[in-house]
Amino acid sequence: MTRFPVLTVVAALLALWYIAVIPMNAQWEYDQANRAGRDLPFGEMVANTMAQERPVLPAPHQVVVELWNSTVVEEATGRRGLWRSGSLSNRSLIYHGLITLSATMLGFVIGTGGGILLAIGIVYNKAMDTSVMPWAIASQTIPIIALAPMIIVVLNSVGIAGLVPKAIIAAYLSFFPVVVGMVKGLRAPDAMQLDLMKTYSASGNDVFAKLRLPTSMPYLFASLKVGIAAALVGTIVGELPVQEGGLGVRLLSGSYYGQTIQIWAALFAAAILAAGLVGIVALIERRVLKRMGMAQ
Amino acid sequence: MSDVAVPPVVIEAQGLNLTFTTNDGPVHALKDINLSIHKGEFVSFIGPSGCGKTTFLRTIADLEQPTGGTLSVNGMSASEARKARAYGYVFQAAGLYPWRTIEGNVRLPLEIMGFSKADQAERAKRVLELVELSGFEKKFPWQLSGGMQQRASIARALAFDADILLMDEPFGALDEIVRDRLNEELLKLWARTQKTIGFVTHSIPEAVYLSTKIVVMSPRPGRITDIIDSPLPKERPLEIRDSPEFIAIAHRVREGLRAGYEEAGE
Amino acid sequence: MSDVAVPPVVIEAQGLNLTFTTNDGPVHALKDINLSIHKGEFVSFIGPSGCGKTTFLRTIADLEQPTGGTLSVNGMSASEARKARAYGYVFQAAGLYPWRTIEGNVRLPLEIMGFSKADQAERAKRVLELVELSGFEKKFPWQLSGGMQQRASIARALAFDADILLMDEPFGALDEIVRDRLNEELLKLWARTQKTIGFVTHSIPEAVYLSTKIVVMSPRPGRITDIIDSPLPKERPLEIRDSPEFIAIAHRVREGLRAGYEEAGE
Amino acid sequence: MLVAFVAELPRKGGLMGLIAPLIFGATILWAWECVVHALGVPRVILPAPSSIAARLATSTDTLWIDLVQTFGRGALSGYVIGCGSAFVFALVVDRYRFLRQGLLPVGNFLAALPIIGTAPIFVMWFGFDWPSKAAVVVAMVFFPMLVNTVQGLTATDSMQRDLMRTYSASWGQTLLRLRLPAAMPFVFNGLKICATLALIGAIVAEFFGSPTYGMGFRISTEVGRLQLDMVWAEIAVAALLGSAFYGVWALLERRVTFWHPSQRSR
Amino acid sequence: NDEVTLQLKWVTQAQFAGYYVALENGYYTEEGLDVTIRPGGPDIAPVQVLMGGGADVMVDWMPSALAAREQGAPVVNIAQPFVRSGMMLTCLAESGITSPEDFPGRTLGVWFFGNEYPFLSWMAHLGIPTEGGDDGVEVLRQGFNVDPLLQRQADCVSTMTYNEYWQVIDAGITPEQLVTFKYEDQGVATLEDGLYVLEDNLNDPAFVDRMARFVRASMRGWHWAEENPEEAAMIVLDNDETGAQTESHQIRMMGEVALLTQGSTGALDEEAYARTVATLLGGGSDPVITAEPTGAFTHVVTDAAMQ
Ligand SMILES: Nc1ncnc2c1ncn2[C@@H]1O[C@H](COP(=O)(O)OP(=O)(O)OP(=O)(O)O)[C@@H](O)[C@H]1O
Ligand SMILES: Nc1ncnc2c1ncn2[C@@H]1O[C@H](COP(=O)(O)OP(=O)(O)OP(=O)(O)O)[C@@H](O)[C@H]1O
Ligand SMILES: Cc1ncc(C[n+]2csc(CCO)c2C)c(N)n1
Ligand SMILES: [Mg+2]
Ligand SMILES: [Mg+2]
Repeated sequence: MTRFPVLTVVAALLALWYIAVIPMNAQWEYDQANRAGRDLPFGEMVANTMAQERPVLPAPHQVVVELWNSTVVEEATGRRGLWRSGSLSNRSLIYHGLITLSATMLGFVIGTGGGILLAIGIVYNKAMDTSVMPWAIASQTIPIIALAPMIIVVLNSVGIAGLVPKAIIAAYLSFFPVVVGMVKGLRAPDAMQLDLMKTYSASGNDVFAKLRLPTSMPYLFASLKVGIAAALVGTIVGELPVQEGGLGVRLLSGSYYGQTIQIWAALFAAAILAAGLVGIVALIERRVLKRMGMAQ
Repeated sequence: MSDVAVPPVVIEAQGLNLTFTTNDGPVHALKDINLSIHKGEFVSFIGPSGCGKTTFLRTIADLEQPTGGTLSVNGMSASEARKARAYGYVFQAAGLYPWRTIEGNVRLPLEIMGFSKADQAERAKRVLELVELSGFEKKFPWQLSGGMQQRASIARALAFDADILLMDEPFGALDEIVRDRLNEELLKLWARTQKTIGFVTHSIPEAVYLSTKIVVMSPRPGRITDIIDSPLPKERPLEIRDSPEFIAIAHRVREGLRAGYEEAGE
Repeated sequence: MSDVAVPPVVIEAQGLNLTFTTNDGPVHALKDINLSIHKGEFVSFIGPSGCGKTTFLRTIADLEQPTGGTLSVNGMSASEARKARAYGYVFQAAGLYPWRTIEGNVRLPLEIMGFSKADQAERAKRVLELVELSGFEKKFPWQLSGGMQQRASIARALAFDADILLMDEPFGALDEIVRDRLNEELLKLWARTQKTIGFVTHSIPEAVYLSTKIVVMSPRPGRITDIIDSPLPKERPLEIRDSPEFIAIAHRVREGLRAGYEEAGE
Repeated sequence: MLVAFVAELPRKGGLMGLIAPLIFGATILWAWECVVHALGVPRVILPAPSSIAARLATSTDTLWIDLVQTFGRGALSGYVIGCGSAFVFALVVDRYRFLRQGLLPVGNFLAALPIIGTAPIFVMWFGFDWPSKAAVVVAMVFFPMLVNTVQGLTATDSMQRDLMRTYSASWGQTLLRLRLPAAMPFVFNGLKICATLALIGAIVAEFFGSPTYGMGFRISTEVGRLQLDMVWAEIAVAALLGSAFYGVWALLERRVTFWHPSQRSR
Repeated sequence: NDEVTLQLKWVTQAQFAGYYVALENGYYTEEGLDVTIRPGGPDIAPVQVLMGGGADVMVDWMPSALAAREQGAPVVNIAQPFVRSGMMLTCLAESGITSPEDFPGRTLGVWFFGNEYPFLSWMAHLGIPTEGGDDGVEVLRQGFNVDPLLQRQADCVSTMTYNEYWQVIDAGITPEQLVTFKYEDQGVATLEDGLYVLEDNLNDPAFVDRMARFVRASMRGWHWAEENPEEAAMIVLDNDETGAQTESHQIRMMGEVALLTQGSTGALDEEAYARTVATLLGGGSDPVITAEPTGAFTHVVTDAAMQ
């Protein structure tokens, strides 16, 4: 037990979840029994709450089954699955996950690049330092989900459609942590480290490449981890209004049709994707920092 | 002191003043400093905490701007001398870049100054040998003890053969035994290369053992209270510390220090 | 040495061993330490960096757990002694809490130990006077120089009158003059209060000047190479440092240190 | 972890620090106005700042009703509940190592969950009025706050903790006198991040069902009615409100964590 | 080939089957058109897309189109494939509601985003305030599903005959347990799903010609879809990028939609238009439109299409 804290906690959460399923879904069962004019024994009620088609709270195994069905099973046996049609099925979360992933990556790259450039501007330019940062913060207080449809309409009208509008929203959310982290990182060298460069009368480029950039690496990676998760959120927000596939669409279309299980499956798919992306960044971080001698 | 042909003046400060403006009002860190340092001299700065030793060294290296008086280095301004890469500076703490190996750290100034790859490797090897760090080239700073790090930072300052070596309490963090050994090494190096060295220390024996000139400073405002030209010979075995001349100089330094304290009224 | 009625043993280590397990394998920080410290003794620990001085002090204070041997303090285990609040500990760095004023920092242990408000104020005032920090009560740590911070941390350890005072290089950051003065103060305090003091230092003169017993240690593995009982009288003016006894003890300590080094083969 | 370092209002110096961003903002608004007029952008696509301002002035009643609903009821209550429970939970998690090891990775996983996806679920669970909005806000702010607080509670260095150990201070005393003060910079970081998230969360939740008022309701309804100036007026209010809410915490932070190096002038 | 972009009002579903059929069956190509169909979605305002130049023609409901026109977005109806309204209010029988007189004091779910106009007009006709209170109704902004009814957060919710109603049924509630009020039956029906373009474009004969071909092919698509509901539903499914629609639901939807389009030539019925306008104008103190619109529809396109 105590050897595997994470497993124990997960098991406890699952147990809680299962227990919560019963009261959350019970009302519906009693209503139905009422409407049918019959009694509902407790045992049957409990069993039923675990197997509703449109539960208020689906049981964990229902979500797992849905995840399995809408990935492996759909691709293997679906009419448009990989097996029969040779291409990924638009009913599978793999297909939608890939759409989301590609927009996320594009947005992440744009956001990170922009964030780094902005950070360099802030660190090297006094005017930018004093004027840009409050606006960067203010920008994050704008409810982007409210703007997303308009951004998409406007971009569509100038002929930009598909991946790019979503990626732009993703970039909008991911640039901020990168700016904050990089500004901190580029300012991380202490006075002595900077003075050392001065005694060498090193050029600005040397100071940047040999001092500021290396010191900013741990900060950069920490922000990349936040940034990539934010990019995923941005992509999903961007996908909600454009019904062209992606996990965001699955979230919402599940909601249109009251298919709670589908919402939960899409939600978990998104969380798994997020955790995977953050994990990959963490892996790269460990490698890079190790090579730089900054980890252990 | 030196009998024939006085070597040329390398560092010349006249009426040097430096006042920091802080929230709590101005701090007069250097007041009316007059000092000439000749080529090949080994000058120690000693004085209580906050008397301006570091500030003076930093001013020479153009890391601080004096607010009054003149300072010339090799006949130029400190800033020009810095741009001509005249200084090797060893900071109070080792200050190695943690993402570079020991060798990478020693190569840093060489890369910046545009030495060839081969030259870099050759010089790094030579100075690391000098500070007895051969075999640790590929280690990262945190894999070394504090004393080894400090030696690496000395190697870094030596690598590009600046004429003027400025060292701010380089041995402060070391224990007595290691310190003695590094003191001997430093003296040998100095004798061999004829560099001009400015050296800050808290330790009276260290100052006396190493220097041809000892500058005693006193705080609030930071100023020079005594300049002692050492009569000790260039060759200095460790045992010289028991000689009466040594003890006499040490005594004079201690008296100078104490006077500074009493005057400042702390 | 002491002729009549040997005071009781306060700290007793027998066959003490401590091994740290690290990624690179075990580090044998303390090996077979046997030592008795009597009530009212002033014991200095000296030895090269990494020889286990800090570790030993921390073990006494129950901040590290020995992996072998026995350690008793006042006849109890170290842990019981800690819970009985037997220790005042001064760390190598000042370690003041930056969100408390100097007075607040000194009051910290008093609050924890449940002293009354009036008692707290009175004690804080007294110990701050002792370390010459009157007038700085309301300042925050970062507004003081390193030396002042160190003194505040000493005041903090003195405030609650623990029987045993453990000090890990408390004067490392100070210059010689201030150090001399604090050494004198510490001796006076010790003479007045009859506390038992464990004191880590890098400085041979300091160790000899302060102690009734000097423990010389040597690294890899950390062990005791020499225990020197000092014949110096309890009254020690600063000039005692020029006396032949003093120089003789210093010599013995230095030889002990050097032997440790050579043996460790560095 | 991740979110910990986000959000650092620049330490602005006096008036200049306020004027520069204002000029910057004014420039952007001016450019926007020019573009809209020069290109003849249809009003239903992008209104000019002037017409947004006019709408702001004439629709204060509606804007106020929406603000009370979304910020006052949804965002604030969610913020208080979310941050408050996360803080308490952090204390519990911190108390038990097992929970810390088990819950934090799970927490990090859940924090990566795109919370907007939970909005339709919460609306289904908690109904249309503000409780479902508060629930979304709780879900959004809980993990950033938890992670920051837990990290903050471990932000003490080992020496500070050892000091408490030598006093044999209880868990509560250590928490109150050491770990909470030390955690404050992290706690405020969390509070600041959550301040920007709270309003956004409440607005997002209104997109999935709401009464017929509220900022999110207004925004999405007025887009359908092509009243884009009203939409932008709401967005402007949201941005101002969000920034002000953030600013309040930043100010408080400056007062509470005055001692932290990042809060002292740099 | 001439390019045409069509912006739908909502996501890909059988509600728009005619256009997808025309696309898949090559009717558009036969007319020399290269048609792109853009699905809509929540918070996508078709008028905005049209104004921004993102589409040439859109599907919209007449109330929101007329409201937009009054707002200065000059959209014009060029064809009207839907001749009947599919809108209704669906209530749980157990709530005790049997007629509109029972509404006061109840909570009703309504779609907003420009779709609230028919409801508001209806309530205005009934003289029921929509700000809550004892003699008014409590209005919820309902999301895109019927959960509020199933969770009993609302007594009634808005449904379309072809979509949401069946979601209620699928959720396990029988038709007997429901009471429905069709806008058609209440005499407040407004025209839904018409085709709209920007007024300026109609001055261009080439554009009118393009639209004529587009409407002709679309109506061909609609007629085919009415006759082959199952195949039409499959075509819709094939065009659904999201993969969220199910076969059975779309086939059923196609059947219901066919009831609404049946008999349409594509030309706007001026009587129905007048009725819609009257309904919208008669909104009491806060009518949807304040003045009789002029030039809000044209027959030029359908005339050209039907030659
Ligand atoms: N950047 C600065 N801004 C303001 N005051 C400064 C600054 N640097 C140094 N000072 C002040 O100038 C005085 C001299 O400082 P300096 O560092 O030169 O002393 P020092 O002799 O090197 O002391 P130490 O032996 O402690 O290193 C001190 O009072 C110090 O507080
Ligand atoms: N927590 C720890 N984990 C692993 N090794 C440790 C730990 N603490 C100390 N050591 C090792 O134990 C040995 C003794 O360390 P200690 O700090 O006691 O030395 P010291 O004599 O106080 O040295 P210094 O004079 O540098 O303070 C060293 O080799 C050190 O690297
Ligand atoms: C944002 C938004 N909300 C509601 C509707 C109303 N609506 C009109 S058609 C339709 C689909 C019917 O199956 C629905 C829900 C909309 N168009 N857009
Ligand atoms: Mg200094
Ligand atoms: Mg130590």
